[in-house]
Amino acid sequence: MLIFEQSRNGRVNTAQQPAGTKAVSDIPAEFLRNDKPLLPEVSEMQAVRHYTRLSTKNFSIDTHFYPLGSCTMKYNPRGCNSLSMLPGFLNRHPDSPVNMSQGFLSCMYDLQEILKDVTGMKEVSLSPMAGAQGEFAGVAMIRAYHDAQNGGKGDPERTEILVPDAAHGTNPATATMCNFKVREIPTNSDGDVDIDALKQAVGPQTAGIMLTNPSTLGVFERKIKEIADIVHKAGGLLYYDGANLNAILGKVKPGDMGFDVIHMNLHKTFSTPHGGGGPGAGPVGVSERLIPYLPVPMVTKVSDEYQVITEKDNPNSIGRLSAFMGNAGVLLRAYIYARLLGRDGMQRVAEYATLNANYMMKKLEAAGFELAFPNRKATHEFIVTLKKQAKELNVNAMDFAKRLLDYGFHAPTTYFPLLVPECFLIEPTETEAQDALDGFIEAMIAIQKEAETDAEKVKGAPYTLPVRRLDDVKAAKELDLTWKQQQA
Amino acid sequence: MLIFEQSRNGRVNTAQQPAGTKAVSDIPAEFLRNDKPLLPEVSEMQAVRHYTRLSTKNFSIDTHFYPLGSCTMKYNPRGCNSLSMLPGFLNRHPDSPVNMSQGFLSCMYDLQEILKDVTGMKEVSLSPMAGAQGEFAGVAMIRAYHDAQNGGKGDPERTEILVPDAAHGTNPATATMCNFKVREIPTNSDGDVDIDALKQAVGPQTAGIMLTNPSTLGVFERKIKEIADIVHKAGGLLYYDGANLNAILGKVKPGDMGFDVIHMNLHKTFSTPHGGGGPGAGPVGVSERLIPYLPVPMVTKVSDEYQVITEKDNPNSIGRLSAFMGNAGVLLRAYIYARLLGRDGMQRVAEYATLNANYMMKKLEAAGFELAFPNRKATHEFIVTLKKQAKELNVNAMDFAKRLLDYGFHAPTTYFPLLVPECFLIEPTETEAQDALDGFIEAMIAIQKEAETDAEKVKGAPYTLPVRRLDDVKAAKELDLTWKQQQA
Amino acid sequence: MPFIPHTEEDVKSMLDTIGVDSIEDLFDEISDELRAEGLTKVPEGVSEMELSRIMHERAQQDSRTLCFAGAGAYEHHIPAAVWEITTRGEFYSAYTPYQAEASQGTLQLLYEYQTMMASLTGMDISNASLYDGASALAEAVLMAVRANRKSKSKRIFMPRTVHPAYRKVAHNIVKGQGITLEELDFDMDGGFIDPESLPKDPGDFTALVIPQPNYFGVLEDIDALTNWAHEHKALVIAVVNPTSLALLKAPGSWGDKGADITCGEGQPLGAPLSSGGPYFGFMACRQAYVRQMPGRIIGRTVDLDGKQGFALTLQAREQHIRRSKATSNICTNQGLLVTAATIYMSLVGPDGLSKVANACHNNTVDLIDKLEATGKAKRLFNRPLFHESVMQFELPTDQLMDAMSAKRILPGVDISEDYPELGNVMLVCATETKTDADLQMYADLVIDITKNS
Amino acid sequence: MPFIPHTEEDVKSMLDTIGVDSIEDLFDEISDELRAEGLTKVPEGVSEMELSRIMHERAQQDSRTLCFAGAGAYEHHIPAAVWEITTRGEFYSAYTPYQAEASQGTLQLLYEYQTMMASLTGMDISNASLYDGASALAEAVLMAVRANRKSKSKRIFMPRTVHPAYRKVAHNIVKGQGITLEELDFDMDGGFIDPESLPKDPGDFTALVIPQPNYFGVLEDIDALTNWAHEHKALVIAVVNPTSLALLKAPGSWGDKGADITCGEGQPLGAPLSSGGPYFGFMACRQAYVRQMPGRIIGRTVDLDGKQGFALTLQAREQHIRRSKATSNICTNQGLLVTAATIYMSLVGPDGLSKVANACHNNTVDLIDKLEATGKAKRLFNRPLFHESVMQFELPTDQLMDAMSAKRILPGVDISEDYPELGNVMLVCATETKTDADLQMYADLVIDITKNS
Ligand SMILES: Cc1ncc(COP(=O)(O)O)c(C=O)c1O
Ligand SMILES: Cc1ncc(COP(=O)(O)O)c(C=O)c1O
Repeated sequence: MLIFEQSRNGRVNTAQQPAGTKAVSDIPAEFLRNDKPLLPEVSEMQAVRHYTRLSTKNFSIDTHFYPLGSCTMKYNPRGCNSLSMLPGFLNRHPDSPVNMSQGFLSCMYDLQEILKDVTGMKEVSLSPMAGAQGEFAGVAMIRAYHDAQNGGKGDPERTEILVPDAAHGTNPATATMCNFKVREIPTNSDGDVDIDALKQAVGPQTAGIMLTNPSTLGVFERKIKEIADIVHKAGGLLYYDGANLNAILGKVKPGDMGFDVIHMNLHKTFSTPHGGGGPGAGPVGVSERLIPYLPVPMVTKVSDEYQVITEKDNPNSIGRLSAFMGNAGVLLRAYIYARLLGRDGMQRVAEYATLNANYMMKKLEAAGFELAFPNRKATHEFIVTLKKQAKELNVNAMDFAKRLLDYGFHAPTTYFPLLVPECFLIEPTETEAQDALDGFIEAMIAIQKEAETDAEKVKGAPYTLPVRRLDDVKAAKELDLTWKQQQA
Repeated sequence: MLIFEQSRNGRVNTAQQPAGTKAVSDIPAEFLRNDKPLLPEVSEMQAVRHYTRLSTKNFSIDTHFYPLGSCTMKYNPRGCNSLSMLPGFLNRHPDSPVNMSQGFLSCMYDLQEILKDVTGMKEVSLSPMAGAQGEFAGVAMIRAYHDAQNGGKGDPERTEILVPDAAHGTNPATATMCNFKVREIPTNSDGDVDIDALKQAVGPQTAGIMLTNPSTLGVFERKIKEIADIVHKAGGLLYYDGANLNAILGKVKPGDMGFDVIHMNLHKTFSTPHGGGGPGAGPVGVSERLIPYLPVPMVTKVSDEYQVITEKDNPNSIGRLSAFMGNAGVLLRAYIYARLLGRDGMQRVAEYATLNANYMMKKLEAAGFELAFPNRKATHEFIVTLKKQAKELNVNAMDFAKRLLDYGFHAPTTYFPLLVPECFLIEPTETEAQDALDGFIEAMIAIQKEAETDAEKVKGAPYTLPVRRLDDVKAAKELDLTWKQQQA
Repeated sequence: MPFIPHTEEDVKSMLDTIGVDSIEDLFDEISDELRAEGLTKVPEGVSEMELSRIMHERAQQDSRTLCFAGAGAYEHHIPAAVWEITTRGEFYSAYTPYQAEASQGTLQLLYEYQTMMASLTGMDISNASLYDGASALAEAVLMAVRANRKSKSKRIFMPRTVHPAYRKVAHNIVKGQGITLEELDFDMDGGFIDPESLPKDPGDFTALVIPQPNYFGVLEDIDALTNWAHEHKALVIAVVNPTSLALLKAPGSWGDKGADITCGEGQPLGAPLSSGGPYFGFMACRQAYVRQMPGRIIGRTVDLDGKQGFALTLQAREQHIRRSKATSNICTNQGLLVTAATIYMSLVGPDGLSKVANACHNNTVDLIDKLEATGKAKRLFNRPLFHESVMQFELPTDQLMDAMSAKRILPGVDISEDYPELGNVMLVCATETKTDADLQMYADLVIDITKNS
Repeated sequence: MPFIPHTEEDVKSMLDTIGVDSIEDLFDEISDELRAEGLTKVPEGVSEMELSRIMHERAQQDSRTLCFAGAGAYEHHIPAAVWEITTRGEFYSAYTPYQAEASQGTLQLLYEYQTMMASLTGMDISNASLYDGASALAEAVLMAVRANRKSKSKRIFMPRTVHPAYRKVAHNIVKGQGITLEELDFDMDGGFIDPESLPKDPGDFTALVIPQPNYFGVLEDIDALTNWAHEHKALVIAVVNPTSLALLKAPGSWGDKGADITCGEGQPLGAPLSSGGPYFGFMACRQAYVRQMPGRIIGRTVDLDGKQGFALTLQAREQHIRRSKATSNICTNQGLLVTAATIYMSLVGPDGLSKVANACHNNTVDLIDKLEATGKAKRLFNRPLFHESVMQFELPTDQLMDAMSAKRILPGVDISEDYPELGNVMLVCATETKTDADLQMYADLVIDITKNS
């Protein structure tokens, strides 16, 4: 039942209204609204009950193993939530002067320092509000860099960004937003970038390349140094998409691989909650030459006082990308998480995420599942391809995914990266225990048996969730995007 | 799966341990433990996931209509929780001196004043930790009062407490704890106390009578003044069991009915949460003559400073019943609730609780259900008897109760009061909307149909819960009260 | 180990299964030269207890303030239920609802949110959130360029009464695509875009941005502005405060045809001030432009049994399908804030939101009166306003700010850097959270401070 | 209307259904003379927003303290997860699990709790909670009288080293039933019950209460005391601190046969100090006494399909079945606190609880050393202790208390009223939450205050 269907005209929840409010008298009628907006008229209990019950219709980390590849669905420590929601943090207005802000600013400053250390970059700006905005900032900096070449005359020929075919959709989409052309570079059969193709692709038109390493194929790009050389020699810059940083946290620093600019997804590697879709945070880090272009605001420390750096201080900055300082509350959570882990804990993240992935990979392989890259080590994730099942049993990756839900497991990422057919990108993360991994593997084996003996059962899944399989085609064709009163 | 079954030897959750702890060196070995207690060894995420999932196996007010008669399962405002858990309240040590306690003590003082007003009693002590402890305090005060009669020589003949047969089990159990004999008074067919029987029962042995009004039969005791006269004339005192205060909050004051002592269940009338069984709070209020006996501590105000009254100040007190000040956090929640309601809101509680109950009663009657007291108005609750169904269809109150769960409703109180056969004591409370009441009634009608056409279906319920009907007999016969390692 | 459940035995058995000797062996595809030396600036890990103490101390430093600042971030009462439910693990720790069947909670909530926002803005449809108000405006500009196919100029008229940070962000985001934001200046008496001042012959332009209320709190002449834009075949992008919409005309009703795209900052709907984020940007538009909309959109559909259910829809607009041709690069959005906003709107209802809007406005008007009564401050603009006002003080604003902030009072936002022509001014706001005593204290302090300076 | 969902139309239609004209008519069975005139001392209702401000101000008055008090209520770190999960609506707003099938969450949790407490105390079984430690001791005394059928005297030996409030509560609750609590005095050097001092020929008695650690923090000679009681056919009631049990010998292992009943205050397991409550009393005992146990007990059983499930069991002991013959009148207990405790114990685990116990103890020993080093204070008793100690100060304790509390430091609990013979003493405790700097500050202040007085 929708909340609107519980609404009754004239029901008011006085405990949540300011008392004794007079109607405004000084705004002329021409500016005023004269219909009642369609907000629910329910009691506090009805709202609480409705949204409490809705919440239970979700899978989540707090309730289920959620091995969604490339998304790093790991435990979000509850302490990060409660400490970031202390009243002093929640009530600080973004325009508070520095003398009312030292607590918050000190956390931001410390976080910048931590992220510099972890990434091996020279300077960090925290402001981008998600990975994709971090990418935007990064590519905008690449553009700003090229525009500043030749004594400020710029390098207008550099119109292309290279992107491996395994890249996340945000990479080409970002390049487009920054008005670059996108050229795809193929992947070889071992999951590495095809170096010959890269060599052919680079040239004076190359502004840069966007790479994830480990790539979204679940393998580490071994020729990264060579790639860096090729691109740098051609005058391009290297962008590191940090979505998979969890795999190498504290073990390998992107700065050491030759990257010029990097974004991090704090909602992945630094375990801020995914919140049913967001918010995230996508800080960017840069090498020396890109420092002037970093987005503002940033935080600096001047003789024991924390201060904010703005456009005034950094005139070459690509500027601000949010009204204030980005997703400050998310940054606080990441800072708290980083402090809880500490330097040793960070390295362990990479180690145990990798251990879990390789363990699952080996066990699934032993159970007869086909790996996309059987000759490679897994990083923090790996790919199983179900193309044999699709062909021979007519049970595809989507069917497996839906059936897994019945077994109490969230499905891995399906059909991404696009180049692997019937693909399952599986990322267990370091916070899952061996039992959970084993449970998932057993479910996969059980579904495989079902697929062999009763394919229809798998194709009809799920059966035990609040709804059965949904009709996406109808959703897109007969658009129903808002509830209408008369439907009641 | 039990939490122990997820435990692995040697797993430690370091984020929740004090760092760098040295083993103690100054306690001799003879005092030390040398086995490891059976606490789970799980990660923080495993614990969070386990208990989050367990929680979803409960019905609760926040998820379901829960018309448990005599329990007043109404909405527990979330604001009461968050404001009572402000750090200043949570961190106050119970032995803090008054100069570090004015905030907390002022709330307690104000709550005492509010409860005095609401009950019409002369003085209130907040300390009892639940209704039953309030009863204990009340009956102990009755004893103390009689013991003080005759110039301190006491009235040792007064050995009996009268209790209507509809009384809650805690009433007779309490009388016993205070070393009184319990004599039951029958109820007449209209649900009132049988006055003739009462007259015969009272005498010089009567210490007092314990009454709920409205009674647990869901009707208001109309002859309450006459009862008070009879008992008072016999030298006994009147105890008011305030479990049903919700029905008359702000409309009728127990003090005006002639009661000498009363307890309130703040977890009912004042909507503090039931918490899966507790905590509650059972403040007691008294008429003039019992003031000296009130349990300590209490809070008083001396020229703008709030102070604590202890045994020293009140030497005739029955003393303290808890180590500190009772369930302080529950008292805070009740105070917050009282402030949110205010004086008008309190009266509305009684009005709308009564409206809801009478509405349900009429509709169920119209649907063919038999009322226990068809000639009476409902108070905040009422009784349906399913004896016809039990006899004719072999479907009893328990079967209806279990089947209701499948329909998404918590069952009403069943088989209490004991004197009504196959009894459903239904208390909707004022916080439920008409739709919820209608939904429940429709479910009852549907189950009735099922009972008529497919009795086995009803008798086999529930079907949609985490477990089907449980074997209580086995539970009591083959006691399994703790998990044992080897069962793993 | 914090948050890692493995025992030594587990590790051993897992390594055996993999067939390697040590965890280090799993990294052997990474050349040695790339292996980090270790972390030096990351502090040693601490327990939750130790960190709790540190964070309490830091939070304490910024706390116990009385806030009269608005300027795009408003302190409203947030019912306790909002965040108690929003932070339930099932909302808090879920991801984007890719597996619709396992995400009906989030999906239904978002569908309800879309309905509420569409109605509040008077638009046909709403998306499921963007990052914040400023970036939402940038996306709205990009969307307008896609949607107004007839216009080729990529010129957007951008009043200077739009939040300065929004203008900057919009510029920073759209400039790469050859879009120009042309400023419209405001009337110095009214603090609004005087319709009379609009170019009579503006040439081809793609869209006009209209803020309501504008950055100064002043109400724009929305009907005239909207009609002007539509007469010139340009689209209208409304930038609005959602609280105000309980009181003010919805963009869908502006002028003769209504605005085409509405966007804004969702923060007032249940998000705490929180140093500026996370908030959420909202965006709503006419049905005709739905395929140009950036961000997630949820649709209602049916399952195999014909039962109602909800799913992400029109994904072909999005980066994970359309890649370099997507309507936006946005992926992660601000879902949790939308969860809070939806619960907030359900708890306050239409009546409550209207009361909040009225109370904020009345408080601000009272504050203006009290400040003017001091003789040390005056209201700058003479036009009707909503819940915020530019005040001119006798004292230099930096002096006022220093003296007030030393008393933990934030007297407003100093906007003289962005609008030097206005002189010594402060943007001041008193929401429904302020009492008469608070307002009086502010006024009294202004007298004191001015005297003692 | 706060928390009432009825619209005027609803009311009308409901009254129609009932067949009365007004809500007042529903009260017509109540005679007019009983109808209240109205409420006069109850304030007018306020909104959550207004009340929030009031409560914040009041809470603020008592906040930011540094606490060195114990004496039955201990400040421990509570992992954030504990109360975030405990206050989930499904735990928070459910009632006693009468409908087992609809309460498996609470019931399984309680079964797990019983297992943990039984193991921690070394007993066979545990109930699902009593009100608090003091009333649990009273119930233990009543239970001992029921359980020890051979003893007719109803005499209980109660050391004066038991918490004074516990002794008072036990007395107040059991005295009606003709039970006498006979005090045993303590050794002035050791602060413990010297086994040598026990009556050689005590006569018939029902039980001996043994606190460990005792109120002074001192460790009792549990083995000797236990054996002495058993030799005289009396039962042993242990009163213990649950944190200490991670370190100290479990009551089940005391002496040759172990204690018979164990009870105590559960607060250290995840309950905040919270002015003294809600906490919870725990009680565990040997299997043989299970039918004498007060309070709820959960058992594991199976459902119709043979699947494991949990239910209240042995209800025939309880008031709702047995009425005047019940083992206790308790009905509502402290379920939510047990929920918190169970989650707490799962989060810290056996290793964590042991670390907490060790850290508290070490901190207290450090504090004692630092205080003694000032020369202005000395430790009173010479026996081994656990995490708490009686300190004798040069200054009168009330002076110390005033001076320290003015600085928001609670230096301990002044116990001179309950133990006048000990002189100028304070019971002092430093849990794992205290840092070295905190301890040093305490010591430094003692020097300062003593000097300046
Ligand atoms: C490889 C990769 N790059 C970029 C992104 C985009 O990050 P965000 O969703 O935070 O915008 C993602 C997110 O899923 C990703 O997996
Ligand atoms: C009528 C009645 N009296 C007394 C009690 C006992 O109150 P408590 O459970 O708070 O001890 C109850 C509780 O259910 C009750 O319904």
